[in-house]
Amino acid sequence: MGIDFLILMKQEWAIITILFILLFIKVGSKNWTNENILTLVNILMLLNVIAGFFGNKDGILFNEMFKTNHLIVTEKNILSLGTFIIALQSSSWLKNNKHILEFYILLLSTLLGMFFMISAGNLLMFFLGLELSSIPLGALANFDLEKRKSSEAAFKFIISSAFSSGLLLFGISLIYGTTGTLTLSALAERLDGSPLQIFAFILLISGFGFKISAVPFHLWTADVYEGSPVTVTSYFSVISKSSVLFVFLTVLYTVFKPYAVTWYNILFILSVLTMIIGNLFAIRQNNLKRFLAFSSVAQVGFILIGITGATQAGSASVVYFVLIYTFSNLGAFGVISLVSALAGKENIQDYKAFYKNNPMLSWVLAISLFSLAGIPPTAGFFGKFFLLMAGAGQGNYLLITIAALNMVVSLYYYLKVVKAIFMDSNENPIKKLTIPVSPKLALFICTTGIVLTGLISYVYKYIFSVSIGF
Amino acid sequence: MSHYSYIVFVPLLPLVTFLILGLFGRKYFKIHSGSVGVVSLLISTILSFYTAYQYFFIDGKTNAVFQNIIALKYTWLQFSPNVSIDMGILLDPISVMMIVIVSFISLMVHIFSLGYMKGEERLATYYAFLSLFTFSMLGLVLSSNIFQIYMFWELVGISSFLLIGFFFEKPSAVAASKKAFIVTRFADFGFLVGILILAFYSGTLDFRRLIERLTSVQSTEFIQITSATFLGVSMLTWGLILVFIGGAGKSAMFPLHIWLPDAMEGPTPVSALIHAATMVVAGVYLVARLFPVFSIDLTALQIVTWVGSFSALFAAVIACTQTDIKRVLAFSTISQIGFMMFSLGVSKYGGENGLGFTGSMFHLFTHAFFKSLLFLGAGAVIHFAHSNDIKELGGLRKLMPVTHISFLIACLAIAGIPPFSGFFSKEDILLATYQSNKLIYGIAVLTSGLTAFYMFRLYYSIFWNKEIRIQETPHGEGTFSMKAPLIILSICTVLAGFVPISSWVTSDGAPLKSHINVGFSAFPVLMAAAGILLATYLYKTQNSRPQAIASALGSLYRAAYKKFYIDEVYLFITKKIIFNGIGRPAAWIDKNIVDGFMNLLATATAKLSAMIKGLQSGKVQNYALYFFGGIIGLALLFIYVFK
Amino acid sequence: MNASVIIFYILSAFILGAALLAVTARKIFRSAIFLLFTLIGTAALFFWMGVEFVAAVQIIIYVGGIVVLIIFSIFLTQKSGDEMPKPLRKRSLFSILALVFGFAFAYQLIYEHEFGQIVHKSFDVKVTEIGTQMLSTKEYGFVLPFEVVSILLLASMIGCIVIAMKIKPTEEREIQ
Amino acid sequence: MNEISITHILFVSTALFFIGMYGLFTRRNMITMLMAIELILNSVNINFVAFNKYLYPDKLDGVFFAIFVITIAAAEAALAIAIIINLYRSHDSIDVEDASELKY
Repeated sequence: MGIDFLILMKQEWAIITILFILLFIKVGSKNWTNENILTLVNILMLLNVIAGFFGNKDGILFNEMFKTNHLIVTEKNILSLGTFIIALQSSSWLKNNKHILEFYILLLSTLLGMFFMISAGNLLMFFLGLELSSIPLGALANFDLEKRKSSEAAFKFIISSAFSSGLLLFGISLIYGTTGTLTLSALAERLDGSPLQIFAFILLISGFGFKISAVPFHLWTADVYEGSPVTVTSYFSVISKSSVLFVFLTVLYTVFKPYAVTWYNILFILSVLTMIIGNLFAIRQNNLKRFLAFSSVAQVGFILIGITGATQAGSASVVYFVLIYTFSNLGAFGVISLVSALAGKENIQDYKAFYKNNPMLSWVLAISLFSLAGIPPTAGFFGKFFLLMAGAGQGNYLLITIAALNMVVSLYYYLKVVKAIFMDSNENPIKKLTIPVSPKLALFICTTGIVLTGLISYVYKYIFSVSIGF
Repeated sequence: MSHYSYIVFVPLLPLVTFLILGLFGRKYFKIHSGSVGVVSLLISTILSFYTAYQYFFIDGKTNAVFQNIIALKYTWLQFSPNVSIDMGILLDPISVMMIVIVSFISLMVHIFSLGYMKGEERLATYYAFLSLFTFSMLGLVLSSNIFQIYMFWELVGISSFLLIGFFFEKPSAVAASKKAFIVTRFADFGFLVGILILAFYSGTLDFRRLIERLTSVQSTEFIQITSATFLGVSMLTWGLILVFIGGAGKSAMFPLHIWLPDAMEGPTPVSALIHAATMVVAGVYLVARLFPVFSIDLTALQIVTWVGSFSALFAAVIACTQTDIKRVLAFSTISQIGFMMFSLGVSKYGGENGLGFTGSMFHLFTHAFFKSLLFLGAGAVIHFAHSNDIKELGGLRKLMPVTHISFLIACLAIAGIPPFSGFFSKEDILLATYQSNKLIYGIAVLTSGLTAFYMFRLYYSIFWNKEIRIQETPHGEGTFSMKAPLIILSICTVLAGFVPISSWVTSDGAPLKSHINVGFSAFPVLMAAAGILLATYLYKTQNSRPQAIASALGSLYRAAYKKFYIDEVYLFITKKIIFNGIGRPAAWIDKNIVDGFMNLLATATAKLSAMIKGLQSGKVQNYALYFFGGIIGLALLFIYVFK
Repeated sequence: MNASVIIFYILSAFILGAALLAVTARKIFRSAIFLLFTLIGTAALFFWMGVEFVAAVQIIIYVGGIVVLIIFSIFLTQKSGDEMPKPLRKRSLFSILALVFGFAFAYQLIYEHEFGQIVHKSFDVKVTEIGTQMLSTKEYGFVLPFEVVSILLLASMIGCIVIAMKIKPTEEREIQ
Repeated sequence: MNEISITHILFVSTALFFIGMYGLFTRRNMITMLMAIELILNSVNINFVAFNKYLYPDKLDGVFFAIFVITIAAAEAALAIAIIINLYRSHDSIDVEDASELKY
C-alpha cells in the first residue's frame, strides 16, 4: 500500500479527480459558461493523457482485485487518448447544451469503469467495471433528449445490455459454482472442461460478444449507433468496444488458456459471421452513422482473427490495430459529427460533391475511410496486415481467405462514399463549414495518427514488447 | 555495398516531387509543375542508368555470375522475433533492368505530357500523381522484401486509380478507375493470402532467405510446405498460385483482364505509362522475382503457362475486332504480357534451360519501348484529330509525318520483323517454347501472326485508307515536347533488340549465349509478314486499290477479277470467320460472361444483403431472441459436436 | 422429510408460480404485484439459506426500491385497469420453443455436473463481518468494488436526473 | 439441516431465469420487460448464494457478489425507467413495437 497505491492507480485517480472537479463546478458556482467548461475539460483530459505516459509500474492491489502492468497502462492510454479526441470533437454539438457538465461526468465515469474492467483481477471487479462502463452509456445515448430516435436507441441499448449482463452473470455464477473462485489467476488452474463449464464459458463469451458487437450478438449496434448523438456513437464504436476487446484478449490468453482449442473455434465462427454479416449490411446503408456501425462490426471480425493468433504477436497486433482503428474511426466520425452538427445531414447522398466546398474535411474523411479499408500507406493497412499475419500463424487459411475476400467487399463500400464525396455531382452540395478550433485539432490528431502510426516503427515495437501471449 | 546507397534517390526523387507538387503545386507551380516533374525524373533516370552501368559493367559480377546486392537494408517493423519487415533495396539483373525501363519510360511520358496536357487546369495534380506512380513503381521493383513489394503493389494500385480517374468529370472515367481498383484488389487478396502462406512456412519475408529456404529440398521449411496440403494440393503450390493470381490481376491476365480496356479512359500518356511498360508488367516481374521457387513447382508453372498463352491468343483475337485505337492497343498489351507469362511458364531454372526466363525479360524490355511508343503515337493522333475511332480516321501520314514513321516502326517491332527489337525478344520466347511445348509454340506463332494483322490494320486505318478532313489546328502535329519522345523512343525501338540482355538477365545470373537461328526464325517472320500483307490488302486503301490494280494490269481483267474473287475469299475468311465466328463471340464472352460474372458478384452481394435485412428488424425482442439462439447454437456445437 | 425441506419446496413453488404470473398477467398492475411476490419469495429463500443480510438487502432494495419505482412509473405511463396488448403469437411461439429447449439443455448440464461434496460447515453470515469485509483493504476485503459501485450509483443518478427531468414548458414550445 | 441437493436449488434459479427470459422476449410493455430483467438478476443471486453456502463456505465471495448484483440491478432499473419515461414523452406509448423506427 502507501505510495504504490497512488502510483499504480494513477490513471484511475486522474479520472476521479476530474470527475470531482466537474462535480464541484456543478454544485458550486453558476458562473461557468459552456465555453469555459469545454476548455477546462479539454485541458484536464489532455493532462490526463500526458500523465498516462509517466511513472508506469507493474503491480497488484487489493488482493488481486486490481492489477496493472505496462500493457494495461498502454491500453488505458489508448482509451484516454480516444476519449480526449472525442471530447475535442464534441464541442460543436455541446456548445449550447444545458447539461454539458453531466455529459462529461457520465462520459468519464464510463471511462473509469473501463479502466477498472481492464485492470480487473477478479470476476466481480470485471463485472462491476463492465456495468459502470455501460449503464451510464445508456444515459448518454439518450442525450439528444427531445429526439425520438435518441430515446429509442437508449432504450434498445439499456434493455439489450441488461439482457446480456443477465446472461453473463448466469455464466459467471456457473463458473463460480464449478470452480469456487472469482479470482482470475486462481480460476485458470481450476478449469476442468466439464460441459457445464463450457456452457458458462460460452455465456461469458456472449457477454463479450455483445459489447464488441460480434455477430450474432451485434443486432443492437446499428440501431443504437444511428439513434445516438454522433459523439456518443463514436464513443460506443471506438472506446467502449476497444476496452472490452482488451479485456477479452487478456482473459482468453491468460485465464482460459486451457480452453484454447474451444475458443479458437468459437472465435473462428464468430469472426467469419461477423465479417460477412457486417459487410453485407454495410453495403446497403445510406445513413453514414449506420454505415460506420456496420463497417465497425466488420472490423471486429478482423480483430477476432488477430486474437485467434494466440501469440505475443497476436496480442500486439490487436492492440496496435485498436490504436489505428481509434484514429481512423474517430477521424471519420469527427467529420460526420461536424457535418451533422453544423449542417444537419447524415446521409451518403448529402455528401455528394462534398469536396467542392469542404476540401479539407473531404480529405480527412477519405483518409480515414482508406485507413479503415486497409489501403496503404495509411496505418490501417499495416494494422490489418498484422492481424492477418498473426491469424495466419495458426495455419487456418480458410479464415485468412475469407478475411481477404471480405477486405475486397469492404473496399467496395468505402469507395462508394469516397466516390460520392469527390466524384459525384450535386446541385446543392453542403455549404462551406466553418470549423471551430477544437474539432480541427481533433481531426489533425486523427490524420496525423493515421499517417504516422504505420510509418513510425517504434509504436509497434513498443506494443510488442509489452504484449502477452502463449 | 555501400557505394550503391545513392540508389535510394531513384525512387525518392519522384516521391519528393509528389509531395512538393501535391502540397504546393497549385499555388506556386501552376505552370511550371511539368518542368519540376521532368527535371527531377531526369536526375532519377540518369541515376538509374548509372546504376545499370555500374552493375552490369563494373562490379555486379562475381565469378561471371551476377550477384544479388542488398544496397540498403533497414529493419523497420519487427513483427515477432523471427519475422521482420524490412525496407530495403535489392539489386539484381531484373531489378536493375526494371528501374532503367521504368524511369526512362516515365521520363518520356513526363515530357510528352508537357505538350499533351497543356492548358489543363489541374496540371500540378496531374504531375503529382505521375510522380507518385513512378515512385511506387520504382519502389516495387527495388523491394527486397515480399511485404515491401506488397505495399508498393497497393500503392501502384492507388496511384493508377488516381490517374485513370483523373478526368473525374467523366462518369466513364470514374467507373473505369473504380473497376480497375476493385478488380486488381480482388486479385491482391490472392497475393496477400499467398504471401501469408509463403511467409508462414518459410518463416521470413525477405526475398533472399525465402527463396533460399523454399528451394533447398532438404530444408525443414521446404519439407513442411510441400507436405502440408489443402484439397490435395501442397501449400507451396497454393502459395504460388495465389501469388500468381495477384500478378495476373495487375498484369491483366484472363479472366482478370477486364479492367484494362476500360482503364483507357485515363489521359493517353497515362495509358502509355501504366498500361505499356510499368504497372501491367508488375505481375510478370513478380513471377520473375520468385522464379526460383516457381521453377521447382511444376503445377504452378503449368498454370502460369496456360493462363499466359490463353490470354495471349484470346486478347489478340479480340483486338482484331476493336475500332477504338486505345482499346486495340490495350488488348495487344494483354496479348504481349501473355507472351511474357507463358515464356516464364515454359522456362526452367538455370543455364540453357533458362532461355524462357531470359526471353520473357527481354520481351518485357523491348515491349516497354515499342508499346509506349504506340501509345504516345496514339495520343498524338487523338490530340491532333480529336477522335479515337479508326472509322473516323485515315490518311494522316502526310499531316503527321513524325508520328507516322514512329508508329510504323513500332508496328514493325511488335509484329516481330527483323531487325526491329520485337523480333529478337520474340525469337527467344518462341525458341524456348518450341523446345518445351509444341502446342504452346503453335499458339504463340498463330498469335504473332494475328498481332501483325491487327497492328497493321490499325496502322493503315489511321495513316492510310480514306482521306479525312482535319481542321487545321494551330499546334500542328504537336509541340516539340510531344515529338521528341516519339523520336527518342523510335530510336530505342530500333536499337533495343541489340542490347545483349541475354548475357545480363538470366534466371541464375550466369550469362547466356544468344544465337539467332535463321532457319528457325523464318517461319514466325513469314507468319507475321502474311499478317501484314493481309492487313495491307484489306485496309491500306478504301476502294481504290482493286481498281488501280485493274487499270495497271490493263487487259488482265480476269486476273483482276480473280483478285477480286480472292479478295472476297479473304473478306469471307476475315469478316465472317475471324470477326463474326471467333472475334465477336470472344469479345462477347469477354464483355458478357467475364465482365458479367464480376457484375454478378456485385449484384449477388447486394441481393444477399437485401435478403437478410429482416435480421435487423428494429425490434429489440427479436434481437434478444437471436442473441439467445446464438448462445444455444454455440453451446450445442461445442458441447456435443466438437467435444 | 423434515420441515426445512418442505418449506423449501413450498417456497420454490411460490417463487416460480408468482414469477410465471408476473410475466403472463395481462394487467400491468397485477404483474407488478406478482413480481413483488417473487422478490419476497426469493428473500424468504435467502432467509431459509441462512443469509439474513442478503435477504434484508433484497427486501430493502428490491421491494422497497425497485418495485416502488416500477409502480410509480406505471402510474406515470399507464392508465390503470387497461389490459396490456397480447404478445405477438409468432414470437411467443418461438420464445417458448427456444426457452423450453434452452431450459432443458441448461438444466441437464447442471444436473449432470458433479458439484463438489456439499460442505456441512456452519455458514454464519454476521452483519458485522460483512460490514468489516466490505470496507477492508486486506485479504477478503471488498472496498474497491464498493467504491466502484458507489461511483456507478452516482453516475446513474445523474443520468436519471438529466434524462427524466421534465423540460421546462417554455423550451418545450420552442421545440414544437 | 437439510437434505436438499444443490441441483434442486439450481432448478429453481434456472427456471426463474428462463421465466424471466420469456417475459423479456414476449412482453410488449417496456416496464414489464424491465420486470422480467429483475427476475433474471434475481435468479442469478440465488445461484451465487447457494453456491457460496453449500459448496464454498470458506469465503463470502458469492454473498458479496449477490449484494453487488442487487445494487447494480437497482441502478440499471432506475436508469431504464428514466429512459422509458423520456421515451414515453416522445412516443406517447411504451409499447416496444412502437419503438422500432431504427431498422434495416
